[in-house]
Amino acid sequence: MNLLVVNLLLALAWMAVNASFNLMGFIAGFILGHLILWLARPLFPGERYFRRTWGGCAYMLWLVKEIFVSAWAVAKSVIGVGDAVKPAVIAIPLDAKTDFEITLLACSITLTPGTLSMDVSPDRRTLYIHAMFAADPDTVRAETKAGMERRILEMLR
Amino acid sequence: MLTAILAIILAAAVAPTLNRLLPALSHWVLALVPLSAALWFALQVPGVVAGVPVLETASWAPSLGVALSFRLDGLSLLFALLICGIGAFVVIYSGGYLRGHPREGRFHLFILSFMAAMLGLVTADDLISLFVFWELTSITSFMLIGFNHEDARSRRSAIQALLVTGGGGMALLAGLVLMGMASGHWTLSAIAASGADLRAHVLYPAMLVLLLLAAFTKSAQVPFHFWLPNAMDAPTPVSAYLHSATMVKAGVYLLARLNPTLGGTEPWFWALTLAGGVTALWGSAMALRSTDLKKILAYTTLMALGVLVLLIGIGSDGALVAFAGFLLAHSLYKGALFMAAGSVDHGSGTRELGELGGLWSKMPATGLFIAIAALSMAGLPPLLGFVAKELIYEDVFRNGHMVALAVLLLANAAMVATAATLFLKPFLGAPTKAAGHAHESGPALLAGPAVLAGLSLLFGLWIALPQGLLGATADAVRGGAPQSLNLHLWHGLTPALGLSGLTLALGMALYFGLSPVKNSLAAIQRLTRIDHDRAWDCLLSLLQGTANRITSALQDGVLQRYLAWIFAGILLLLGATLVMRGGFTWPGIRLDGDDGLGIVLALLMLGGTAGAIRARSRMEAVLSLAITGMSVALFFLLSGAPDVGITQLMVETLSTIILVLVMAKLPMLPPGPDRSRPAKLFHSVLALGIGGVVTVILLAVLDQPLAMDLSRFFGDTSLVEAYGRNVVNVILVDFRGFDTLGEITVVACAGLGVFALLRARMGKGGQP
Amino acid sequence: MADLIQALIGILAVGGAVFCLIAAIGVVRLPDALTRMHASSKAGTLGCGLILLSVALFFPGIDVVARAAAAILFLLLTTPVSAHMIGRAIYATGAPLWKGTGVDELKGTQDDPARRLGQ
Amino acid sequence: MDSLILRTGVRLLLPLMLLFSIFILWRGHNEPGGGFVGGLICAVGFALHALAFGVRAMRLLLKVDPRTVLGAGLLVGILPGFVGGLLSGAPYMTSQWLGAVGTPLLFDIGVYLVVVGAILTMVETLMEEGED
Amino acid sequence: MNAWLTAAPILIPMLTAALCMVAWKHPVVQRGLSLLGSIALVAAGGALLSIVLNQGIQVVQMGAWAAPFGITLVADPLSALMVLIAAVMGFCVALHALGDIDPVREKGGHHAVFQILMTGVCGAFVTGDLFNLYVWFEVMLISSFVLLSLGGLREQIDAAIKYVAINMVATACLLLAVALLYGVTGTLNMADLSIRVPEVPNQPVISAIAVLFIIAFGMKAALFPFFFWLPATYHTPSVAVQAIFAGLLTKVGVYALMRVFTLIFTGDSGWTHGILMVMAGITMIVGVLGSLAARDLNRAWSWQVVAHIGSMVMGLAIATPLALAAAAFYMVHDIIVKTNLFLGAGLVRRLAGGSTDYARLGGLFKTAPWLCLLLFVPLGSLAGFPPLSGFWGKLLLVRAGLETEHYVMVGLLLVTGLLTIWLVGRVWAEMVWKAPAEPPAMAISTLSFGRTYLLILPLLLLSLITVSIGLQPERLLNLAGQVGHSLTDTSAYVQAVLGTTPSPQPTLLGALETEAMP
Amino acid sequence: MEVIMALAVGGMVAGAVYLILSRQYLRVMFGVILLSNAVNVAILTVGRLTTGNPPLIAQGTEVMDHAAANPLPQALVLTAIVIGFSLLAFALVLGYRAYQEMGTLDTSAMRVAEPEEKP
Amino acid sequence: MTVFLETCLAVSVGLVAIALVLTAIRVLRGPTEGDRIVAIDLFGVLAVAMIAIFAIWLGEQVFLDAAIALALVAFFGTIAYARFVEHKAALKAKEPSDG
Ligand code: NA
Ligand code: NA
Repeated sequence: MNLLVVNLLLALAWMAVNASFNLMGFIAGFILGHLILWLARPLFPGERYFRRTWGGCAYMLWLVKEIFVSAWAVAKSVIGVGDAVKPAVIAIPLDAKTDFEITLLACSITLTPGTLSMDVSPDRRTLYIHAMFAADPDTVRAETKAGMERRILEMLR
Repeated sequence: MLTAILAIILAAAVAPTLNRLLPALSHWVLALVPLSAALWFALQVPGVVAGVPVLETASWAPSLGVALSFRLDGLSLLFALLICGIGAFVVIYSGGYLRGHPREGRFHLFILSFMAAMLGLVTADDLISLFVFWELTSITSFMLIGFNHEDARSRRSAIQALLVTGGGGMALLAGLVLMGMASGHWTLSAIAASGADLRAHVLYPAMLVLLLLAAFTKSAQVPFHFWLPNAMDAPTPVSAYLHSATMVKAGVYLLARLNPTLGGTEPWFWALTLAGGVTALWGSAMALRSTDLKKILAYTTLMALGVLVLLIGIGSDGALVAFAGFLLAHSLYKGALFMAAGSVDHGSGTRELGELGGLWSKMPATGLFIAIAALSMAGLPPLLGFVAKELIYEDVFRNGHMVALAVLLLANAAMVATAATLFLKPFLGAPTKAAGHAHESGPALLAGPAVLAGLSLLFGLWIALPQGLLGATADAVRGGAPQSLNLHLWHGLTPALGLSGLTLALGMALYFGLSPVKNSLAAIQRLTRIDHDRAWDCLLSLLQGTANRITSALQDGVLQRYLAWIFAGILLLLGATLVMRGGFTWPGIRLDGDDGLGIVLALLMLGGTAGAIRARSRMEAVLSLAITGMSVALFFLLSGAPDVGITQLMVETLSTIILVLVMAKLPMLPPGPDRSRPAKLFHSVLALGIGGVVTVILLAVLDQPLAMDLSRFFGDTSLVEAYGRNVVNVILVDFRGFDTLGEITVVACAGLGVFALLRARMGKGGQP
Repeated sequence: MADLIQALIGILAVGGAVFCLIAAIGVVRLPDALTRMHASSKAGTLGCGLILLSVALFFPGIDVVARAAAAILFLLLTTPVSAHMIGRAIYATGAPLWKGTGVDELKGTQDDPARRLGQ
Repeated sequence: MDSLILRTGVRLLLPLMLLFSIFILWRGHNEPGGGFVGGLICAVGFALHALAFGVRAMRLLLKVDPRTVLGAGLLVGILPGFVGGLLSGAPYMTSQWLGAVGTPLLFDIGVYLVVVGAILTMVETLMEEGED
Repeated sequence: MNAWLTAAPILIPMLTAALCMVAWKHPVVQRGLSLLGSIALVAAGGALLSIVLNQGIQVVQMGAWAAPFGITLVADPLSALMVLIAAVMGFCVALHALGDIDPVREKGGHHAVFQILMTGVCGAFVTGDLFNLYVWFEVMLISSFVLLSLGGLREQIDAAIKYVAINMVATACLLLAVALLYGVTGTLNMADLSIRVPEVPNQPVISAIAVLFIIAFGMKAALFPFFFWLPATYHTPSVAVQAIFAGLLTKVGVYALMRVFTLIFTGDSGWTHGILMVMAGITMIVGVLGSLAARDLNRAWSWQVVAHIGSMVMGLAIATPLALAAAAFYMVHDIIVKTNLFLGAGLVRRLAGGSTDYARLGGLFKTAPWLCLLLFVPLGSLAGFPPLSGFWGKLLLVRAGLETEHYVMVGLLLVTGLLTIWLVGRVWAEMVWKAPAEPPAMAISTLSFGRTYLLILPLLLLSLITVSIGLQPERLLNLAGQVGHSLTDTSAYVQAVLGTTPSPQPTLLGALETEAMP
Repeated sequence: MEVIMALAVGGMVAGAVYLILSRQYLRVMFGVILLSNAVNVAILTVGRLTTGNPPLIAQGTEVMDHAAANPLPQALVLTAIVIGFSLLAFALVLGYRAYQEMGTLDTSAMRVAEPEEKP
Repeated sequence: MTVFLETCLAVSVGLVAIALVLTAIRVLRGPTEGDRIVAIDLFGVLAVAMIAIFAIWLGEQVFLDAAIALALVAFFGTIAYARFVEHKAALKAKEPSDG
């Protein structure tokens, strides 16, 4: 993570030389710094900073999109024009291992369409979710594992 | 005089120690103090008789106009002599009477204290000093009556006496203060000078009633007479001293003292003669009925007090001279009789007439003194009692108070019979078992009766000796210029002498026909059955019952009702104020654009409130309250109070957390309604009423202009002088930082308190 | 440009408010607590987030943006956590789910909160 | 309260909250905030930690007894008021400034500590009560 | 220096409390601190009173912010007198606590909380700011909550429930009253209020606010119908706490009433003082009847506290200089006597093995004659026996009442006095005279020598004060007279607070900082 | 706005009084919470209300805008809130202790300190 | 501030206010404790939204701090409620096994 510090320093330096201590200055400095570091990436072998940042950004964007989608779905079902509400409590076996992975997964599930994390089993192998449109629980299970969990694990590992 | 009082107090203070050091001698030593005081007072006689009162003043509470001022005129001097003189013998007597008693020292402490108080009372010129000494006599007599305090009856009698005389004391205080204020003077002598103004004062009746109440309770006049016989539970020296010679005469003294100021009016005359007459009759009748020596003496005391009051009420010159004479005569013979009766009790072990007889051979000295004193009481020559009685008859007859005369005749006849009873049967009657082991008492017990009986005889024979003082006394009571007096034991064949003869005959008839008389008396009493003791108990238990009922109705241990009282009080007071004072103004609704949101927030607050009321479970209530709380926070923010808003949110949450932590350990709310239907109605009325009243006041307040100078000052100086841009914070830490200091003290204390609640617990049963 | 940003701010605010309202309607209309939670967690978060975004755009200065971002971050972090807590609690109370609920793969297993709490 | 998700969440949140509380305390003199709100946020953070990880864990994290914090806070609140008096005989609580640091700020720190100490004392004893 | 002396009654106990809290693990240190702090407070109180008497009203502006803006502390004769008497009570009770308090309560923070209570009491006496008064009332309140429940005995907790519930309502009333008054005048400084209140256009609303103050302070002072919390609680906590509660807490409410209804609300006195009068009368009677109904010594004394609150408020309601002086005198007397009575009852309980049911006590004359002598003083003073302090108070009140033709009130006062005499006589007869029913469970001599003296010394001290006031009342009468005059003519007070506007004092650091700040 | 708030305060006070008159200690406490909220609103209201405009001195100016909200009542409310919270916290824990000692939270059944007199 | 923005803000305030009222209704009506907690949680979030709108509407960025603070502590409140409900459920679950 020390590359993040370097990146932030670069951003600060940019702001300093431009005397633009505002958001735009910071964003510009950060992006510029990041580009520079990316260009210099052979200097840092084995560093996962870039994959993480890019992955993180991608994940964030995806998540935001999913939030929109899910809010929209909720909106429709609230007004009564969406899919028929067919809730179910579904167990999802976990590949995620660390606290952070599991938590991130659980949070993401909650924020995305139709699903809500309810509990993690004490042995941390199963995540129980509540799904709103679960005419077929297996589909939900598969989609969650393939979509959400895969992305998180890709980003974090 | 102050010296004398202080000396006696000092003697009282050292009495317990002295008694421990010199158990056999202490009473003789202690008696020297009142004896010397009596001597000093005796030395004042010529001057006082010559019309020059002795004055003394010491500063006490000048800002209230209260001084320790004393004035010795004839009346005071006569009383002072009796107090110190009889007092000295009572001290000696009690030393003998209580020999070996574990609390003898304490007894002397009390009786000497009482003596000092009594002395102060009769010599005080300052109204407040008079009251102080008056109350002190009540307290010390409480201690003395309750001296045998393991005995429940003693305790009861002591409290009874305390209450009756204490009630009189309250009246006295009010009466004296009224008198002082009405006259503008705070000394008796000065007030006496403005007596005419007082008698015309609009508050005269009030003063009269109050002061008579004080005097009648103290002097046991009907209907306040009942405590006196009960007070005889006290040791005999106490009876001899307090209940014959001194304390009960304090009321008489007060009346005599006030005679020049308040006397001479119709109400005065009627009140005193009526009370005095009835008391005299009552006392006589009861004396005849009694069989306990001390009880008999107590009732004759009542009779004497009644006569004294009656004489003051009549108030003519002669009556007042008679008053002085009878006062002296009674004190001497009654003191002697009480002490001698104690001696009989001491020697024979009983005071019951039925168990006494034939003591003459065993207790000749006691018998002799009783005989002399009884003769004086019966009013036979050549004793002082005779002179006094003659004086009374003479004046009453001359003034034509025929009813009074009849009363006096009856009363005196009863005295004759009683006197006979006291002496004849116990000493000359057939010997009884008690007489078998009877023995004569020692010098300590006999000194008092001897001297007092002797004085009764001496003064009777040599009436010129006390004549000057008696005249001065009468002058003082009359309040006029001194009048010359010429008394004789034998004053010729007068109507008074005839009346005396009649009295004697009647008395003898009473004595010899005793049992029929007694029976008829009993019958009369049954007809007018007033058991005063029972009545007293009823009165007290009525009072106690009232106290219990009111208290348990108010303070019934139920928080809900306490709060209902409180809210009812709030509603009543505020509501009455709004109704009676008016002032409600409606500020007028000026709705603007932001008010829509205000209305929504207000609705949310009220919705939360309603939810909390309606809630079936605590969770429901808490969450409803959370709505109110957050809406309030939003309102704060909307009103431009970010600090307050944030704090409200924080506190709201923290309260929730603590609530939840606590609630997790508590049971669920019980099902069913929280209160009964009527309670619901009543509480709703209270709630809506208070809410309404608060709104009304708030609206009226909001309609007033508000001065903003404080806030403007804060706004102007916050940055420039206190270096902060957040004015609210600067107020909190600087302008009004002292408030915040108190506030954090509260917070700290609450933290400590919660800790203490949960951790500092004593075990069950009160011990750690 | 300024007007455009202002328009954007306005649209974001209204959009956020609309989602807020939808969340509220959902909470009122959906059949049981768990389904209502879907509405509140998703639409509520989105609505609030959008409004915070509009604030960030409205005020100049990095500190405001930072604070708005922090607020959004908190929101994204806390909403799922609290949803998880509430969901688990609801389930633990053993309150019956909506009658339309399909399978329940948690009920009666070793992991059933209601069962775990009883131990 | 064995919730993995909550614990992870709190682990992320607590430092942020503490930071935020100091921030609020520091700038309270010029913008909304101050010792009280700051202290509350700090206390809420620790209380949250206690809720997720248990009281003992919180106590380990805090390192000092909350009651000591309480007393110290009160003392810190009281003492700055004397500075003016000691220097020039001015009345109690007369503020003294040295640059941007003044006795009112010290006082505010006292407020902060008292709030933290008091609330944590309450939370700690209450939660331990439950564990018995 | 005088400025610091005026603030000292607050700062000394507060600092003591803070130090006690820091040293919360070391009871011995706390004891020392408590004693030292109490002594210092007495010294400060004495010095303050003498300065006030010699140099006039003392005023200090906290933080050097001029009067209506900052918080003003004012020591006028009444305040200074109350501070001194409170300090003396604090000292006596602290002393008693050293001998009496058990380790559990000590560990629970008794000394610290006690000092906080003293802070609140003294703060309420010297503050010249209405909201600040509220704050000190709260300080008093929370510390009394803690002290009341400290030890956690069942009856303590029960009592605390009632105390807390009622007093929280009282607190809200007070706060509302202060807020409303601010809402019409825009100020909180009491001297400033006395100028602005008469200028408010809508005077009836002032009356309503005044009545709200009667309610709020009436609850603190335990006036009818707001007194219920008092008899429900005062008999439950430790002896030291009972004593200080009985001595001081309600009197602060009376003080506040006296302050507010002489300085601020004098415009509609026919109505407001009439209400006070009626409440005072009923309070006296109900209080004394309650004391007669009680079988427990402590409960009887609690009711007596209520009864005599009525007497003081009667003085206030009459509101002549003499009546106010009477109220002040009576208050001083009552504080001493009530403290003493509860301390005495505590000792009796020790002797009698845990019971204070006076019908079951007895034989004190035999077991502890000296104690009886000591107890006689407060008992006699309570009953108003001359020449003890209570007598002078009663005399003053009677005079004040009769002068203003309040005959009914004087009658009630005297009836109350008589019934009190009954109570005292009864207690004396049962407790002192009656033969002991059972052998006393614990004689005082079983305590260590030092502890015995710690228990007796305060009793002796207080009795001596009572006797010396009784025998030499002039000094206190004079002082009470000054109080009466200063309360009826408040111009000196207002002048002292608002008259001179002190210029901000240049300070060493202040000179440095002017450039440094933005 | 002031009139609205005066009415709201009245309503809250009424509700508080009703709750305080309950026999259940916790309800009493709920009433106390409401009451202190009501009084706090009242304090701010009697200081007269503005919309927004907090009493802060903007950068670049030396004195507060005179149209800003009245700062003094705000400071008072802050103090009152904190004090109210402290009292409440204590009172709540006291309730817990009462339940522990007496096994009930029904105040009319709490008769330890003032036991029922035997008739 | 443009008229459009002002209108938007007014509309937003109105919508969020309605949302608050609706959510409050759910809090009050329940019926289960879970429903109430869900609703109060949303109420907190809506309050954050409202405060944020205030910030723009009243032009005071300081409100943002209030929003942050609320976001943080409202979360805590919800956790506490949830914990309480679980606790009660646990008590209930234990009872039968005891008896
Ligand atoms: Na602040
Ligand atoms: Na200052």
